[in-house]
Amino acid sequence: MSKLKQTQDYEKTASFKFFRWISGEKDPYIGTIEMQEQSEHQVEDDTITERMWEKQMIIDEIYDVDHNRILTKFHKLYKIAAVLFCVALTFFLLLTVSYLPRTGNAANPDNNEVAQRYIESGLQETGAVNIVSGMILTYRAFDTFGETNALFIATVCVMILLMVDEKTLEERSEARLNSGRIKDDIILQMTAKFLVPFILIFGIYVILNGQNSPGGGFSGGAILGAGLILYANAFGIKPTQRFFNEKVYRIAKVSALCMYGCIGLYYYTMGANHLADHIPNGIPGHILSGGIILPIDICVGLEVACTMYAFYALFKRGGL
Amino acid sequence: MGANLLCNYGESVAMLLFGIGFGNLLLQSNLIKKIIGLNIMDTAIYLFLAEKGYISGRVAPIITDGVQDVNKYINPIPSGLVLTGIVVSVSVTALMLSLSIRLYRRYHTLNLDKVAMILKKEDK
Amino acid sequence: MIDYVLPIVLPVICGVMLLVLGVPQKRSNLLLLVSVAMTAVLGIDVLLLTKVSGVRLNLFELTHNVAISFALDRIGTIFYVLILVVWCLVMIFSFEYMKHEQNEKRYYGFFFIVLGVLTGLCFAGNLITFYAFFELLTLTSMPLVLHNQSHEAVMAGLKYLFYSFAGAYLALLGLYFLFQYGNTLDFTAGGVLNEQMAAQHQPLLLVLALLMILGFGVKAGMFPMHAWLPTAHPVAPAPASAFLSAIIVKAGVLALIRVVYYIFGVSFLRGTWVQTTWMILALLTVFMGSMLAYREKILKKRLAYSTVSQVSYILFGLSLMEPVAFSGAIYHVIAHGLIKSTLFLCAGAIIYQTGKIRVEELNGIGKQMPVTIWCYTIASLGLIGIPPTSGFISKWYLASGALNSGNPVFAWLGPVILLISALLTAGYLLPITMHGFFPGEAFDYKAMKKAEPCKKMVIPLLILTALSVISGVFTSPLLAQLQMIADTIF
Amino acid sequence: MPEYMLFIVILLPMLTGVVFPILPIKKRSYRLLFLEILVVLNSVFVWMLLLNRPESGFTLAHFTGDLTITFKMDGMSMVFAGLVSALWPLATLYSFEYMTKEKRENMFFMFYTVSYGVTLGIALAGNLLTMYFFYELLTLVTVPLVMHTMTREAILASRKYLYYSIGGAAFGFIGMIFMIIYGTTLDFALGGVLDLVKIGDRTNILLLVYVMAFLGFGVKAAICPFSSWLPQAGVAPTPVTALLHAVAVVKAGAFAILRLTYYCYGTDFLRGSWAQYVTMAIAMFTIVYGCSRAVKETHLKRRLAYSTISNLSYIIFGATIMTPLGMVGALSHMVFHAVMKICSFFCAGAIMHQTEKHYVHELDGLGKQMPMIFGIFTVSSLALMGVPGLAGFISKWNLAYAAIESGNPLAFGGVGCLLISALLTAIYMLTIVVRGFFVKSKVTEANEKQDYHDPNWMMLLPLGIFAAAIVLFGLFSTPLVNFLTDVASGLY
Amino acid sequence: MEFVQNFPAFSIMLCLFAGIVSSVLKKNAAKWLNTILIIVVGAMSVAVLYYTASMNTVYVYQMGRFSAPWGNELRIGCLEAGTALFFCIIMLLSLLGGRTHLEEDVESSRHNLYYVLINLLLSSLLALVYTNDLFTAYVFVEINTIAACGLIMVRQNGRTIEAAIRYMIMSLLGSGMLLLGICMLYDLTGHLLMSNIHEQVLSIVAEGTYKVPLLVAIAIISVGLAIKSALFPFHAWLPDAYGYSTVSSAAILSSLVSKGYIFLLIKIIYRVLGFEVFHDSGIINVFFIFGLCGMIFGSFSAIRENDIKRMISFSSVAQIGYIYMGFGLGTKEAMIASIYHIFAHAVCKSLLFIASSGLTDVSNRSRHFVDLTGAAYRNKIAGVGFTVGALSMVGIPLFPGFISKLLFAQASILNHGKMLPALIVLAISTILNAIYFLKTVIRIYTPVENGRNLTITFRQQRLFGVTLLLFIVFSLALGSCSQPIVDLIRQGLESEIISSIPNTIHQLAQSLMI
Repeated sequence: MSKLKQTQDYEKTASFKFFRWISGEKDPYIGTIEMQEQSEHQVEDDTITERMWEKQMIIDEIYDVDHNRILTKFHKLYKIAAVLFCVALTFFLLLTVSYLPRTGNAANPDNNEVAQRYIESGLQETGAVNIVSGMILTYRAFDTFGETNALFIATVCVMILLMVDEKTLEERSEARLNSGRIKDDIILQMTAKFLVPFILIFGIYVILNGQNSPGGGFSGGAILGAGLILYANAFGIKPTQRFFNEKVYRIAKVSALCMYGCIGLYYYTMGANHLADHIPNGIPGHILSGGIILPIDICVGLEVACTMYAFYALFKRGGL
Repeated sequence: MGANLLCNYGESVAMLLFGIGFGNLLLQSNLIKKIIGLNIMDTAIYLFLAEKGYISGRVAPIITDGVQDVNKYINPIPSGLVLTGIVVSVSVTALMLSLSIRLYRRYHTLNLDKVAMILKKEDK
Repeated sequence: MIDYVLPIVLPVICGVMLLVLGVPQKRSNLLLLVSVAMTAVLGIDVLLLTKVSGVRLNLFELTHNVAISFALDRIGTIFYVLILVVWCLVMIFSFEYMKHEQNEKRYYGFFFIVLGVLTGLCFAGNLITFYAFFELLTLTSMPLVLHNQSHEAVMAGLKYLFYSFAGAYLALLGLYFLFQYGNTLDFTAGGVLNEQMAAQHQPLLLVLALLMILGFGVKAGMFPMHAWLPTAHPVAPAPASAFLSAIIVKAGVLALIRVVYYIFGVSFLRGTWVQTTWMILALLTVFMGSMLAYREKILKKRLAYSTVSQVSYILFGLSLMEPVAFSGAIYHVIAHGLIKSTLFLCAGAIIYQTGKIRVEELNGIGKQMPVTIWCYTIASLGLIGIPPTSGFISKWYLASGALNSGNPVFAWLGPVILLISALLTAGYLLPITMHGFFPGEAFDYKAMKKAEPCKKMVIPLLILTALSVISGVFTSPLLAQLQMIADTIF
Repeated sequence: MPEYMLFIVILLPMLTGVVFPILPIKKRSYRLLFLEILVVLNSVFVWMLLLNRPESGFTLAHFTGDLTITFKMDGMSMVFAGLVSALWPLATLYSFEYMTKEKRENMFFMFYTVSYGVTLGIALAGNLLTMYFFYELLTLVTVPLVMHTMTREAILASRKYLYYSIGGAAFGFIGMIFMIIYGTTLDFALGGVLDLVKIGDRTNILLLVYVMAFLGFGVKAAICPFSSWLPQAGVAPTPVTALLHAVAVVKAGAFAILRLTYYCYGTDFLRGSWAQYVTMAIAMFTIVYGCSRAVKETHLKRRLAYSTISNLSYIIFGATIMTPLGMVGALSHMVFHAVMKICSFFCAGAIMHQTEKHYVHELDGLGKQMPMIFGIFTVSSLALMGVPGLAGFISKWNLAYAAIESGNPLAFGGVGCLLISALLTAIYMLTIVVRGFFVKSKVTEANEKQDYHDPNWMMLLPLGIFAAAIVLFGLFSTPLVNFLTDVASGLY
Repeated sequence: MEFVQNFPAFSIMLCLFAGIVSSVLKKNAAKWLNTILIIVVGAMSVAVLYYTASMNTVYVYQMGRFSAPWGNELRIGCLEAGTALFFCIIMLLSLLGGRTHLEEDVESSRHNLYYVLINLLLSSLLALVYTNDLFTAYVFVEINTIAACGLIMVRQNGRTIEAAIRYMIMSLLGSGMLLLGICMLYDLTGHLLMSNIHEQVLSIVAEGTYKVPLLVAIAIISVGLAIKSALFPFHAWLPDAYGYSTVSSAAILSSLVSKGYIFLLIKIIYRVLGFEVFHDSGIINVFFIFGLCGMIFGSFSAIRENDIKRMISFSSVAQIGYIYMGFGLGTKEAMIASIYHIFAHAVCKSLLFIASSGLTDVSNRSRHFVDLTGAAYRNKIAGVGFTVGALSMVGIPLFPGFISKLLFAQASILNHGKMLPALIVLAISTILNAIYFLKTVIRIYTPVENGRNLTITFRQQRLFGVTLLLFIVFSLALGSCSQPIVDLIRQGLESEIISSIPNTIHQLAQSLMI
């Protein structure tokens, strides 16, 4: 058959190979192991370049924000998931509501001995006519101290964020004056002159009557703060700083909080160790009554007022 | 669904509000709107608490003419909780607002997605 | 102890000495040294051979029940004598021949070592010892193959190495199992298989038997793995290739004898499909080898192919498992040993003198070197099987053995193929003689000059030729020996 | 010997290693002398321990619960500790010469000596937790050795080594946890400590976990899917490759598998289960895989590393036979392969050290110039092939004997794998030998003939000792094998 | 009533006082005040710990004259005391370690405010640990959140502002849900004190009324706290927040703040709902799955990161996944493992943050791996610290990470259903940890030729070095002698589970009424 075929393609045929093997000319060895020199071991470099390239690809994909298909897709997905989550949440909450005890039903589990005791013996135990403030300032005084601190720490954070040092502060106020955006608004000033005293007095009243009537430290403090803010709005910062500058602010705040803390600590320890605390409850209904409630209310009022005003001042011009 | 969905319409509304606020907080890309959503959420919870505290036909827990009868006053505890909650949310809101002021000063936008993109560009 | 160990160790020591020591650079001194060592070795061997007793010697244990033990029986003796004869003659021949090869020292050294290993092979008393020497044989004979370090020589050497090792490991597999299923591994006529084990695992054992036959068959150039032989033998220096295809191939034969007749036992194998397969393979090889040789143009390679076919004669004889055929096979071992070494040495002489390797160049060679070609002719006649040479006797016995083996097919198929192959043998050997002596008109006699090789080369040739004839004429003592062996194993 | 010596021999090398860099001695030779003396001293201690070994264990510390760090010397500990302590001083001696051409040898010797202690810790561990502890530690102390040259390739290799080992250990960890829960105790006891009552019907889970742990520990023993770290780790200096990645580390993996199989789960529980078949199949495949990769590989050390892969799986194959004989086979191959492979690696190292040649096709004709090295290399490669009369034959014999004796059909196939790999071993080892001795070197013909020569005694002495050991073990292995048989039958 | 028992209340109040006072102090004064405060509080916690552990008691401390269920209460056991002590130590070390960076990152006029934040944070953590009242817990959670936000944005660049906003948004979502859940619980039970709620919950479950609301309440509370402690799907805010804030903030945030929430969650699980109730609700499966996902996902994103700090932050995600997986396994052993892991992770993570800061210092402030090459040679102690932390994260024996891995695995085996996934994920995440941490270790120990970067020796940074040493010693101690700690945790949990507080409280109440 080799006649018919060309030699080279005859050499390709299986029969030829078989014959070579039979006649022992086929060498399984030549060229298969390392009789011809082989190239050096290069796989490392390839993998390295490979990996580098991939990493570059990844980085590009991530940081190519302008037309990044994946990012946009992710945003869509995120939105859909969020909507679904919200809907599901609402649904479950409504479901829950439908299983909750009826509103306004006196037999609900939350109208239990606790509320009963607050109402029935609250007056004797705290001397507060306003059961709520009695509750939050004596029964659950620790929570209230905590929330006062929350307020405090919030102001601290705001100060960290917005407080600017004196020099820039001056410049800013100068700039604002020259720009003349604040012109003396006569109406505002008159009303303020007329209103502010009443507001302050009312705030003080609310604070002092916290144990007898609706209100208390927080609401009263808010009113005081509102008064201060109104004044500052009307007459600008400078006049305000005459009686309420950073120094005063610090002193008032810190002293108020410290006093609150001291009272609280004293109260807790005494109570915890079953020792009699020598704070008279007074006659319910009088100003000087309610044991620790009154002083705490005052502290809280100061604190809240300072905070309110501080928020305003910081937001407005980054300094008191 | 249980029986009380309609009797507790107050709570239901509260929950709807909560959902709305939650959604705002999640979905709005504008920071201020997020904060508003946050406030809606908190308010919803106060509403819920208030509803929980209410007992039909009773008055606020301030002892008038010395009557200390359980059946006269509503449950004082939720009111106290609401008070606390309000204060906390005030502080948080203030913090968020100041943060957004700083963010705006830094990037001149309140849109968080834009901010994220700007940051990524900075990285690159 | 001494009479077993010394013949093995002494040549090895000589060889190692030759390899390691910085022996004289001058060639004559080297030859002197070698010849002295050779005579010493031969003397001692012969001396010990006379007084060797068939007792078994357990030298030491490699590990549990794996002993190195020696025992020399008749068949071993026959092989041993053959080896000694051929070895020393080939050595003498190569004194002259190796002039035009470098690195003689290594050549002689390994030649000695190979002798030692072969001795161990013949003395081996159990299969493990035998296997050990078998592997050593492969390792130590490889340097002879790749002696001239040309690329194809190295290739051929490696090929030889790996084929042999593949075979050896096939055998080793069987060895592992036999260690488990046999009573012992000592060679005992009639087999060592443990009866009920054998009964249980008969199929497994048969497969193993086939594997071992194939494995050891590699050395004997049996069909599936014969391919190393035509590659390895031609590239070696002529004396080396003579020794390779005369003796070292026979190591495989010895191995097969040991395995089949002394480990498995005839009674276990006879009539099984293993035997049939083996026969088929053997016959196939016979036919194929001669065909290949017939179409081969290079002389040494042609001789190598003929080795393939001739050794398979022996294997066929063995595979019949029948006394007459057995003695025929052993006889053919001797005959082929002598004849094939003669032929290769002739080829070597031709190459050495004229440098011609291809057959068609050899016109009128008989005029140039008549003695050599006469030896060649006689040897070829022997290989073809013309009386009165030894080849005739062996083939006769083989054929008759085949005929009176009860086997329906091979009883006639065997002889027929042997006949055809004999014709082919004539076809590929005799043309050299014819063209050598009768070059025809084209041949110009003036250019021709005498190129008879020197004594050192001619004498071994003559001796070998004479031996092959003699062994064909005076057959009775040898046949008696073979008869005795056959009685023990059948 | 008192029990605390068990801990001393572990601590001493660690301290030595830590002290070595801050040693006040300036002169190199003195420093090395100091190091060598301490290492030899430690080995002497170990051998004293072997000769009269403390019966009871030594508890060092308590982890949570009843998990303790305990050292005990039982049969396997004796084998491994003896092996390691015999090889280490020689390897150290060798590395003195080798490191003359490397930088930062203080760090090298520090970690090298520390890992001696850690390996002994693995050997002498009395319970699974201790072994796991030292197992992890071994990874950590050997990583700096792998990345010693600080080339990028070395760093990549060490990373890979690290990931593989830690990951493997993580899976071994699972096995340990199961022993804590389902075993009566964590201490090693021949025949296993499983509490069959606790297991109840969860046998399959337990087998699955066994396979996981097998694979996990097998990572260090370079079984097939997880073997690619070993050839890469060959970038380390040769003493490291030879001693750690041919003996200590990889053998630690095999050792751990043996412990897990014979001393924790127990062969009675595993034998005949699907887990045995799976593991054995993995081992068999690795045997063939490693060899065939070695045939393809042309870098000398990497080729040896591949051959290590396949030889380690011999050991594991012996372990998966799960009969006492199988353990004998595994242990004997552990010992013998250690000697053979460290010998061949040191030869390769010597060649690289003398000639800067790394690839097989550069070795043509070097055998003439450094006959000693190549002669010893020939011995070791013949032994690796399993030529009778050399050590390799014995261990293979034991393995095959055990496999056939177990009557497990898959094990029969395993014997076949052994032989295939033996053939391939012949191919890839003898090629080197033939090249060294019989092939004419093209280089030397082409340009002027550099004269290389055998290295000095510091390298030759260990090599000679190893070669002698190979031959000796090959010829007279009976006492050792008897000892191993006793170990496997729980006499120690 | 021994005097010791007052210490928890004292410590909380002290922290608040210190915070208030520091707002008007100068920088250094505030610093020293803070340091002293932390030490004092730690000493107090030691005393309390000794007391409770030796007496093996759990006692209730009523804040004020009115006992439960009318007034606030603290509830102190050895676990709480131990946790408080631990928090103090970590906080002190983190502050010391990060002090130099604080000088640079925060402008000096705000330092005292920073310490205000720190003090209040500590107080809120203590309150979270000690309190026995859900609503107090909520208030202090808010303080905690605000303080954490402050810690993030105190270093004022755009990054941190943005991170703070993200953090605030997520955690406000969380606290909103928490508050809602608390309100619902109150509505169902009529109590705010944990022990009373527990009683009521048990009775509710017994009666079978209010199944759905109870379940939803549990779900909302858990999800809220999970969001705040950055469980896997809600971790988007974490890497920026931790990665870009100043070092000590990062350390404190990662090791304390999130842990405070988790601790609160544990309290709720054990004392408000009762372990069985929690276990029966399907929440634990959710925790389990999210925990596993977190373990894997966190590690993967850490591998992809090439900024060292962000990498460490992502690994926090993974570690928190471990903790939640422990919850999800729902056995007591798993819970112990989780608590132990809280400790272990806290130590190692803060160690890692501080060490990495040391490394970046010597790589001219670049946090990319490429520049970190060889940093361990330029700043040795930092390199060693980082290595120790990394090894512990990978879970090498002798380090705390190993012990927690061990505990987790042991616990997971006892839970037949979740055993295999837990174990396999444990193993895989070990590998992943190994990949990114040890890669970094190798990187920092790879010598680099050009010596352009400055080198810092131990002398130039005594404080830093000593802190790192302390950290290392601490973590080694935690890892090597973990037995007492585990015993402590178990004792604490046991006493929590079997303690019959309500009766005692009622007796107290009776005694007070009369």
